Amino acid sequence: MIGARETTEGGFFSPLQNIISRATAQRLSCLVVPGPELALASGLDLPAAGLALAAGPRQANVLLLVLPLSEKLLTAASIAYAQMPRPRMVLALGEGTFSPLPEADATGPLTSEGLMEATKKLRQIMAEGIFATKIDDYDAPALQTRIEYTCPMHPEVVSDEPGSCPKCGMFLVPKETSTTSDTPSPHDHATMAASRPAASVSSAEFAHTADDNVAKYVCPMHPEVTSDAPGNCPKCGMNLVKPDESEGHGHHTHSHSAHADSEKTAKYVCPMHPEVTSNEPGSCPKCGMFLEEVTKAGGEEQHDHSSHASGKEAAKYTCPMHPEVISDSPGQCPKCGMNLEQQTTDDEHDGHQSSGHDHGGNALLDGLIGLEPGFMSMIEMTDGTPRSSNGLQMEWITAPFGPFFPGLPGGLTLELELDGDTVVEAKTGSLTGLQDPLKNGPLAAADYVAALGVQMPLATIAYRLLACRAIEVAGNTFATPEIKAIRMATLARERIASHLSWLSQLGRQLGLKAVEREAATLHLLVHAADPATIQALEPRVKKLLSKLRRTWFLSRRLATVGALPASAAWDGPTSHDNTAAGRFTARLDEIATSLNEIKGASSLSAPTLADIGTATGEGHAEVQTPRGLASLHIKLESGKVVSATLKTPSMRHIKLVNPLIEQRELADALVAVASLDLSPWELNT
Amino acid sequence: MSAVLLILALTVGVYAVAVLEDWASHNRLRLLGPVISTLALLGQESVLHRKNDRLFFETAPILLLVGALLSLAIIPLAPGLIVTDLATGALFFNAALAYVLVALIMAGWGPDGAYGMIGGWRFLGQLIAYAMLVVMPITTVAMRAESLSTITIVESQAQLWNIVYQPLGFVLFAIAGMAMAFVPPFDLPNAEGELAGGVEAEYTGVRRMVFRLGRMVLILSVASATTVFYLGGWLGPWLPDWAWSAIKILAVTALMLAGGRMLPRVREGTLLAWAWKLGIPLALVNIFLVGVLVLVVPL
Amino acid sequence: MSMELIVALSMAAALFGTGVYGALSQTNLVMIMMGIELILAAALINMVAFWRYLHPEAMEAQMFVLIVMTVMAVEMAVGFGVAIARFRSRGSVEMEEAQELKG
Amino acid sequence: MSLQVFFLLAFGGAAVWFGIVVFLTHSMVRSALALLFSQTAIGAMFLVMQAEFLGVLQIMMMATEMSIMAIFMVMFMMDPGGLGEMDMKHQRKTSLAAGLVAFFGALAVAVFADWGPLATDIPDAGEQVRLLGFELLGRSMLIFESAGLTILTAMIAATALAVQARERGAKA
Repeated sequence: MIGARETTEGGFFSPLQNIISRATAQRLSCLVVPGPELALASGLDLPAAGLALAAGPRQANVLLLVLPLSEKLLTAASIAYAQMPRPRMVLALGEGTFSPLPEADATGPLTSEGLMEATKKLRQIMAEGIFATKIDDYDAPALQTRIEYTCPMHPEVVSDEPGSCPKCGMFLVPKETSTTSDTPSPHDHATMAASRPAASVSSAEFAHTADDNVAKYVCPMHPEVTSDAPGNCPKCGMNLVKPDESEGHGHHTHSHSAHADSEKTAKYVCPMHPEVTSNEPGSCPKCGMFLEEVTKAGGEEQHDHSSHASGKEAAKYTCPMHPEVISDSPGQCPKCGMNLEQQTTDDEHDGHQSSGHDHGGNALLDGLIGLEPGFMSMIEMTDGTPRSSNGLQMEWITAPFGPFFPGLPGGLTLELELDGDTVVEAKTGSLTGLQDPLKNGPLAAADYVAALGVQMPLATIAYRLLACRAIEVAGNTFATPEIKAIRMATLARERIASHLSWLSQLGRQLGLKAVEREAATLHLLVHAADPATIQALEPRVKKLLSKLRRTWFLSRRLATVGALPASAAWDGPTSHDNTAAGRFTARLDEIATSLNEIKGASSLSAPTLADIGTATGEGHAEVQTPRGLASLHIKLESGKVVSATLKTPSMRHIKLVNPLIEQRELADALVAVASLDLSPWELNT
Repeated sequence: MSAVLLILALTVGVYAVAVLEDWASHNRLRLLGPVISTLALLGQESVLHRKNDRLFFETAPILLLVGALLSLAIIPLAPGLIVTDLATGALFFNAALAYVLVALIMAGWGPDGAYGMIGGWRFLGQLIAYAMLVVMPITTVAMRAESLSTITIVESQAQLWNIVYQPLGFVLFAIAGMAMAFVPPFDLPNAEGELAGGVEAEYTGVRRMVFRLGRMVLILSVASATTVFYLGGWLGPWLPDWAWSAIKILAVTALMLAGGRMLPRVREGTLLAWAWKLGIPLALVNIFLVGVLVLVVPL
Repeated sequence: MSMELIVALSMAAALFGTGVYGALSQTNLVMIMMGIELILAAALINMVAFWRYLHPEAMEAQMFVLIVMTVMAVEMAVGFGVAIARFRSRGSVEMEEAQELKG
Repeated sequence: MSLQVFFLLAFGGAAVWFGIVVFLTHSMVRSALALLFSQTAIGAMFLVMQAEFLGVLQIMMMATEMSIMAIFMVMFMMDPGGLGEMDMKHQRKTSLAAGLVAFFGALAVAVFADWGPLATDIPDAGEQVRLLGFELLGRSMLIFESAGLTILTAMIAATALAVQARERGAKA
């Protein structure tokens, strides 16, 4: 067994280990890839096989693969597998490869019997021993990590080496990133350079310049720290910078270069004793305060204390209450008697050498003087960062919800930017999705129908029907009314199954365990049943529906969530009430009406294409799938599909995610996303 | 002797709660379930998240367990069958369970995962909602008993159980107690569908077992407290004292666990709104009513 | 010999010293509040110790402890209120950046 | 050395140690929780000194109070998992000196003052609760009520301070 735990040969505990092995075999909990709804759609009865659904990889010991899977999903699955605690196993059902994952412990066909057999085998393997003397380590390309250093406050600062953040001086924190990450961070280049405060001087450059001048190395954060040799600042650990050299580095247009510029003409003054000036940084002999650097530009705002030290010619004094009162000398306002305040005529406020970094024109900071050098300003740190709706910047987290998140469709990635418990922004995507069946050239019409059906495992019948209709229109052949009736009834059955699966998912999300179970069971019974069976099941389905309608607090819980704007492109199940509650009741209603639609049908079967011969032409068709209106435009050439344009409801609906969940509480946001019933299979990857 | 009995009672009680919890979430009564689950967790690897606050991560499950166990110390199963009869018992119950919050915050913070952290902080919000509703009904119970000692509180109900004497307090306390033990629908910190396990998300193996154990003890403790404060503790005809205690405690546990699965999880904002706009005024009314009753109808 | 009392009082003294150091050395408003909490806690120990070892019959001492606990809670509430207001308007609760409050 | 002295030393030592940790650790959450455990140890000292009600009350109140402190720390400092290594101290020498002076001053008083004989006769816990109740609702009722009123005022004032400006109608 690949994922076994390590043990020593025939240890003292081996009888206990046997018992533990057998117990573990009784407690299989699985993480379904891509998601439980696909297992349901494939007719896998997990509870019957004794498999519990795990909340996340950490709680799973079986990775159940419903094949075939897209490459991206497999990559995500390999990460999930690595997170699973040992003993862990892979169970692959269906056909397809799953290369980054280890060899499957059990395989089988994608049927309930296949699952039963495979689970039995898993249990046997588990019971025989979850302990092995030699275990293999699992490795996958997605797990290769590279250590990066990033600033906890400024995530855009990324560096390959430890050091300090050039923006705030905090120590960079090691962070692991995947080497396979296909989206290199857009700010990589810029920040890499920036994160190495002028100190990224190569040793060659050192050799070249070292003897030119009396080299002084200064800490970019603590101007008072100077040294004759390169090294780290004793206060903050940053690399010391050679002031002159930093000029050469084009990237550091922020504080450092300004700093270096001023170095030449710099004077250092004590903020308390203007008469103390020095050409070098240091502390005041009178009071011990750090000398502050004064330049022409910066001197002016050091009003009360150091304004006399340098250029005050442009200074004006004005009354804070009466801006029209302007004077050349300090004094009182003739109107209100308040002390006049100095007005700087210079816009470049780079006078705060003490704090050593650029303020980006933060007016709040100007006027704060006497900050200790090296003091890390919170105002600066929070300046420019996004503001929360409540005005407080709590820890912002970006958390992935998906691709295998309980309560959301598997394969759908939802990356939420969270501000406390509030969603600020969402990024959605799909790890599985539309592939053009025609990418290898034209397909025979019947093959196209089959291919489209396979691509949409969550709504096979609807999309088969869509393809059939479009091709029939193109071929100018039409199905007989009987076939049409069967098709509609079959679509109705799929709608019931799809909505039941959605209900099960909603039950899982909201913690309604009974609903989750019952809806899943009914789905399994309905999804491939004949009309008579469905007729027999009708009371049970109706009972679930009325129970759901009566569940106290459920519709109230949903009513406040997911209100769509009137203009929204929503064409899924809907009622007069355009909230999650409305969509919920609409789905319940659709189940009830669909049950009636099936009543008249003689038999149900997946739509097959009428014979169109070698027709040529164009056809357009629309089908109301369980998730909304799908349309297909198709071009036929002598009986073969040469091009097709498919529009699925999820493509439109996914655009609603962001407006629905912004500034909502996390719990509400997830319910809102679930209420849209997105199918990742219908999305472009 | 009584020490042995108490440990035995605790073991049986926790086991029963575990069976009941399994029943509530899987709808199957598996008597051997907890044993098998425990063994399976023993065999599981205890994964340590790579970037963690290890001190918090390791301490949290233990703190949860210790807090819950301490709160059980003041629960009398029968006269004389109590760990310690503190003069401040009812207050001590609250003090010990306040550390559940600390444990959950530590558990959420420790592993440096988003789900856990949100879960931990959420429980702080939940505490703001339930804390007053736990303390204020206990106040009225103590008012009637004229004592904070749990033994005296049970004895004060000899003639009439508090559930009849102050039904409003009972309802408030039971709901707040469920929120305190974070059973559904108040399972905000470890919600499966919302946070993929929340504070429990990163725990595996033995640590997870301790965490689950702490949770079971916590549920048992809240159920026992409900019994002691409102259902007359060991009082009852025919059966021996301890049997009445056991029956009542398990019945309360079963009701709490079963009630939860009928309802969708409450969202935090709603919970706070209910607690402060409805719960606390009601609790104040309850204090006033019971105050009048105690003076007028000395029962 | 009043060993118990001296031990309790010296523990309180150590906490008091720690609190004073913290309240003076920290730049963050919340951390300063932590220092003040420690100072008040030291006062609490003293009060309980005096009650227990010198005047156990005087329940006013215990009542006084309750009042100090109230003060601690009030201090927290008001402190956080101020902190939130400052954070909203200035984006910082650092004392270094609150110099406009200087007279 | 009596048992009481031993436990006072043990819990007192823990309280002081955690109190120091508050200002040593770099993680905000650790700071707040260290303060919590310091306060808990103080509660335990109360229990050792047979003030049961106060001890339990202290232990209960501080758990909540300090957890709230932790969340505020995270809110204001955006603590990145305690890895920030931020330096948040100033006037180190002065503060250290002040702290030491305070400590030795208080210590000197504690050691050299003449405390007289220690009381041995303590009302038991139940009696204490009863007496405290009579004290609070009898002679000291006014003080007690004003404490309650103070805390109510503080709650309202803090909320008013914390409510956003636009809700007060003045969006500056």
